[in-house]
Amino acid sequence: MKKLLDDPADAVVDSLTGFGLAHADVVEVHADPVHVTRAGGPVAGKVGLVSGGGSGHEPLHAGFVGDGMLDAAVPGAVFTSPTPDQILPAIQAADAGAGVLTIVKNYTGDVLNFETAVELAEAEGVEVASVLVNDDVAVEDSLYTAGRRGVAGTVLVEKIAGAAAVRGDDLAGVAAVAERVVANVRSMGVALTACTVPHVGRPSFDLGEDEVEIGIGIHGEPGRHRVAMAPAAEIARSLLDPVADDLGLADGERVLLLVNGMGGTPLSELYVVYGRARRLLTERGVTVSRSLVGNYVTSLEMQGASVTVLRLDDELQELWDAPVRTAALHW
Amino acid sequence: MKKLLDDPADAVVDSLTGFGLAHADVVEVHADPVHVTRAGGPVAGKVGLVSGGGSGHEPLHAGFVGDGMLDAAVPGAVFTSPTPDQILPAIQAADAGAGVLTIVKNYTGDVLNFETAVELAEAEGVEVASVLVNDDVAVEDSLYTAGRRGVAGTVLVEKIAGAAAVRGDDLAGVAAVAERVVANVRSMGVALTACTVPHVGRPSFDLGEDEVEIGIGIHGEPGRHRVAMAPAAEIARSLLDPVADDLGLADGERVLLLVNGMGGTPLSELYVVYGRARRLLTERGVTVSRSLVGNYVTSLEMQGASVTVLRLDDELQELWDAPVRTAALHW
Amino acid sequence: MGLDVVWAERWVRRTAEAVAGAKDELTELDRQIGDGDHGENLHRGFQAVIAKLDEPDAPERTEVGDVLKLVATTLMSKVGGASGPLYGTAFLRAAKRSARPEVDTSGVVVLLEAALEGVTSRGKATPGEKTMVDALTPAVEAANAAVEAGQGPVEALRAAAEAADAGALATVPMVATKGRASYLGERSAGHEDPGARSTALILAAALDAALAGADGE
Amino acid sequence: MGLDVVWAERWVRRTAEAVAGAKDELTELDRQIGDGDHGENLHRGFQAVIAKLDEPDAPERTEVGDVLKLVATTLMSKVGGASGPLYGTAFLRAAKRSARPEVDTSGVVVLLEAALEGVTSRGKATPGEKTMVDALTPAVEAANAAVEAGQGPVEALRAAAEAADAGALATVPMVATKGRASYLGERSAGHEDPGARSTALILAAALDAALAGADGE
Ligand SMILES: Nc1ncnc2c1ncn2[C@@H]1O[C@H](COP(=O)(O)OP(=O)(O)O)[C@@H](O)[C@H]1O
Ligand SMILES: Nc1ncnc2c1ncn2[C@@H]1O[C@H](COP(=O)(O)OP(=O)(O)O)[C@@H](O)[C@H]1O
Ligand SMILES: [Mg+2]
Ligand SMILES: [Mg+2]
Ligand SMILES: [Mg+2]
Ligand SMILES: [Mg+2]
Repeated sequence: MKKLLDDPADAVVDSLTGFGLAHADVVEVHADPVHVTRAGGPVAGKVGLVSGGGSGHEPLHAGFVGDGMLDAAVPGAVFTSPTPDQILPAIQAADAGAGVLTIVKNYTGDVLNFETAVELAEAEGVEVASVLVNDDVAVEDSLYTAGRRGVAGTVLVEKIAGAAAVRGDDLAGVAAVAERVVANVRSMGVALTACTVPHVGRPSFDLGEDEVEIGIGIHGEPGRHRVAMAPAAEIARSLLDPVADDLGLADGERVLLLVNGMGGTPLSELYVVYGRARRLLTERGVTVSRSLVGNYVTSLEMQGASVTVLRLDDELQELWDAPVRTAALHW
Repeated sequence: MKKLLDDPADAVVDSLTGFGLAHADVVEVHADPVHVTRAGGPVAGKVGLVSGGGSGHEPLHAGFVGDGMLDAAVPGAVFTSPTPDQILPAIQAADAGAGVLTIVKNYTGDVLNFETAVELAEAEGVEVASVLVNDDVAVEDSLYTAGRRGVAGTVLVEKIAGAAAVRGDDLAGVAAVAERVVANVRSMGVALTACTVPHVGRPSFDLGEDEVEIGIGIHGEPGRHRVAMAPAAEIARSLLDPVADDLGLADGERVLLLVNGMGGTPLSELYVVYGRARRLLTERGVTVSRSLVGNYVTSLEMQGASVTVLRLDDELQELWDAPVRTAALHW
Repeated sequence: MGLDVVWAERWVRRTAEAVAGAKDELTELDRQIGDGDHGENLHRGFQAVIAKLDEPDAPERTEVGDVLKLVATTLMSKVGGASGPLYGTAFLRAAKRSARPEVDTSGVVVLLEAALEGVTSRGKATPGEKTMVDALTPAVEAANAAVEAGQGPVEALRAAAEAADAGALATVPMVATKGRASYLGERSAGHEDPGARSTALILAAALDAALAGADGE
Repeated sequence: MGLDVVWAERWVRRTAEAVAGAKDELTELDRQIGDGDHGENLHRGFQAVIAKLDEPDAPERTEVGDVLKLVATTLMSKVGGASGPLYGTAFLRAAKRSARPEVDTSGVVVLLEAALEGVTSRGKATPGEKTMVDALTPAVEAANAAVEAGQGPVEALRAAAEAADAGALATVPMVATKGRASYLGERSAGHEDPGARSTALILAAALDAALAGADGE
């Protein structure tokens, strides 16, 4: 394992320290317990937005703290949910009296730790609503699993709910917008290589020289099935088709297409996948009216990508277009 | 080799096609000969800016085409300079009558091909000035080499010269600003892994499991020397010290610090290096007043990073802060 | 001999040692069907517990529940992941039901039952879903049987520890339907569940601590 | 037998074949001390040259220079990298000095001298800097010597090709001070320069083409 780190045990804190210094105009990084808040504190009257989860998915979530998106983020250890004692102060810091929406990716650990923190926050008098992101169609039968996982669609939920909060929606309204994004977003990913958790020191799973893992999660956990390496057009199809089918996309619909890198794949390859996925949508009569291509919800240095489609309507598109000023999304 | 590509021979064009579709509001991608221009064409009265070079460094250069930065970019084959027949139409497209500045990274291939194209453009009546970027201090003795290479500092030259052109500087003025950036910017990089050129199919050099290559270029070429893997703090020092020394940075000076990823390194590690490099600058009494952390000038999927320091004054900082609207830099 | 505060503290320290020793094994199990952090998660948690235990000016702990509550709150605030709140709640419920200086045979059953109830109330897993519940459920049953057979608290712990170990082993062929391993579907079969294994370790440490006490150690 | 347009076209086709066959070897050399694209660059260029040569409605080529000019402009516009403009300029200058139906012995020297001059005027390299100049310079000298010894054009080409091959081999111990390999400093020693090797290939193809013509092939 070769990584640009000092003590692997300090990887998360060292990285956050650098992040805080580089983006002092946008965020404030707190050390004990670890959490990140928007520079300047909560906006009076605005619903606060908090998200969090295991580290290793950078820029998620801390990179999305700032005007128009999150008010606070809570990074856990690598691939490990943060703890309630971290989440609670983040919720409190995000509260400006209008209540707080927590955006939680659907993993047992995240759900349980956020649940506990929300109970504590409510006991302290903060009004809290929660939305669970579960966009990963690789998890087929939620009856026999912990339910679909939250993956790259999370960034779309955070952006659009953030814009709704800025628009002045109340807590129920922001939560409703977030739920509408969740209902209309689906993702699926592929891994070309595994990733290595710093303090583990060896890859999180074993993948042959000519294999890829389809339906990969974002925690270095293996996916749905393993297939032989294939051209980008084929891989794009095996990601896009289940996503579009699950959404039930119909001729004439309009979507946002996100091709997300897992951290170790060059941008140039992501654009190849984007081009292929877009063509498949066009063939279905679906218009891609908004796009995002890059490393937004990653798995350390994993090579691979995911395809996310969000069904758009005028309101969601407008909220997507609304200004945002964070370390990782900025317009 | 596992890459998200179809025919490796089409990698550059396939990727540019996706890029053009994803960013149709900002760029136009031309197929024959391959070049990228700003959507909407040249701005009347503004000096045009053109850069280019081998592909494999995405988002450089096409990702920096747009308002406030480049008017056109010319991507060659992977790690291979573009040809004069590509560069010429890019220069012509960028010309709005006020002349064109070409920004060329100092590699024999780029220099020779741009030279030829500029001759042809001048023969067609376009006024052209050129600036050579050579920020890589890893190349120690330019007497015995082709001279220092152009690496990550290029993005700073393109941003700041772009802002000068928007401000309304004439060709000589824009060129002078660009030269001032070149004179005040230095970089040095490290590779943890080599990268694989798609049509070659094997890594561009061999690096042991516990070695890193210091002073790496951005073309998969080996660097200055090979050392044992070390903690981030040590690696940051071996990159920052030669950069700061070469710039002759003095106590009380103000700089922009760019920590650039080589493509395969997670953002979290770049922030660790950023934090370490920044501390070293602080110890020298140097203030970091602007920062950029991310994958801007890459080497395919190489793992590694480079540290770039630009000495700032009020004017350069103002030009850096000026609005920019490209696929990869946006504020 | 009773299971008192000294036993409880010794249990916690033995657990911390056992987890430190088995960290790589647990992580490897989690690497196979999860995300490879279970060993590190628990190790981080129990190191924090030991640090709390060793705090010089901590208030005197007089009841077994005092020790278990310290474990609970520390695991909840330091572990994260799924196992943090699950073990945290388990120890919290167990603490509430052991607010006395010493635990007798039926107290062992009450304690374990409370722990199981804590895990299932949070995690909603039932036996056979390939989780820590598959180690804890047989442990409760075995302890119960020991009580009914009129055995002492140490024997009840021994029965529980052995049953938990067997329960953990029995997770190998199971197909997970809760937790991260569930995403693997059929591919989760053939591997032991890391949480079930760590539960077995914790109960083995409880027995060790009791035996060490009985030996006058 | 003279070196005419048929020879020139045959030279170009043989070069394309030789480059295709040596693509991996050239790339491997460039991988050692450059960026691993020299084989691909030249292959792309000469494939484009062949496509141009084969264009059905191309104007008739009557002079050796016509063929060399086609090579020059195609390499310049298709190769990129350092070798594109360098070989492009070399062929362009050579074309200008061979604007006639047939090249005689001294014409071979003039052609090679012009090529060398083209490379050095653009690339500013002198012998010993570990570049294609180290293959081309001895080739010019050897051809010159053949002329002075009163030999024919094929012998001049043979001398040039052999000298270029020896010149390429002689780059192995050199420390590069031009081109990408110069960044390696001392570490560039011990590897043959890819551009010098490709120059030797091109001149060997020129000889082959002439011999094939002499055999009436
Ligand atoms: N719903 C659940 N109920 C009971 N135990 C569970 C549940 N989900 C997960 N677990 C247990 O948690 C263990 C994994 O813990 P850990 O690796 O620390 O957390 P994470 O899965 O968040 O990385 C699993 O092996 C399983 O025994
Ligand atoms: N200044 C120069 N003069 C002469 N030849 C040069 C010069 N620079 C490079 N070369 C030749 O070019 C070859 C490399 O060509 P190529 O790999 O195609 O281009 P690039 O270096 O741009 O990747 C070198 O092996 C060397 O022979
Ligand atoms: Mg985890
Ligand atoms: Mg090259
Ligand atoms: Mg785990
Ligand atoms: Mg090369």
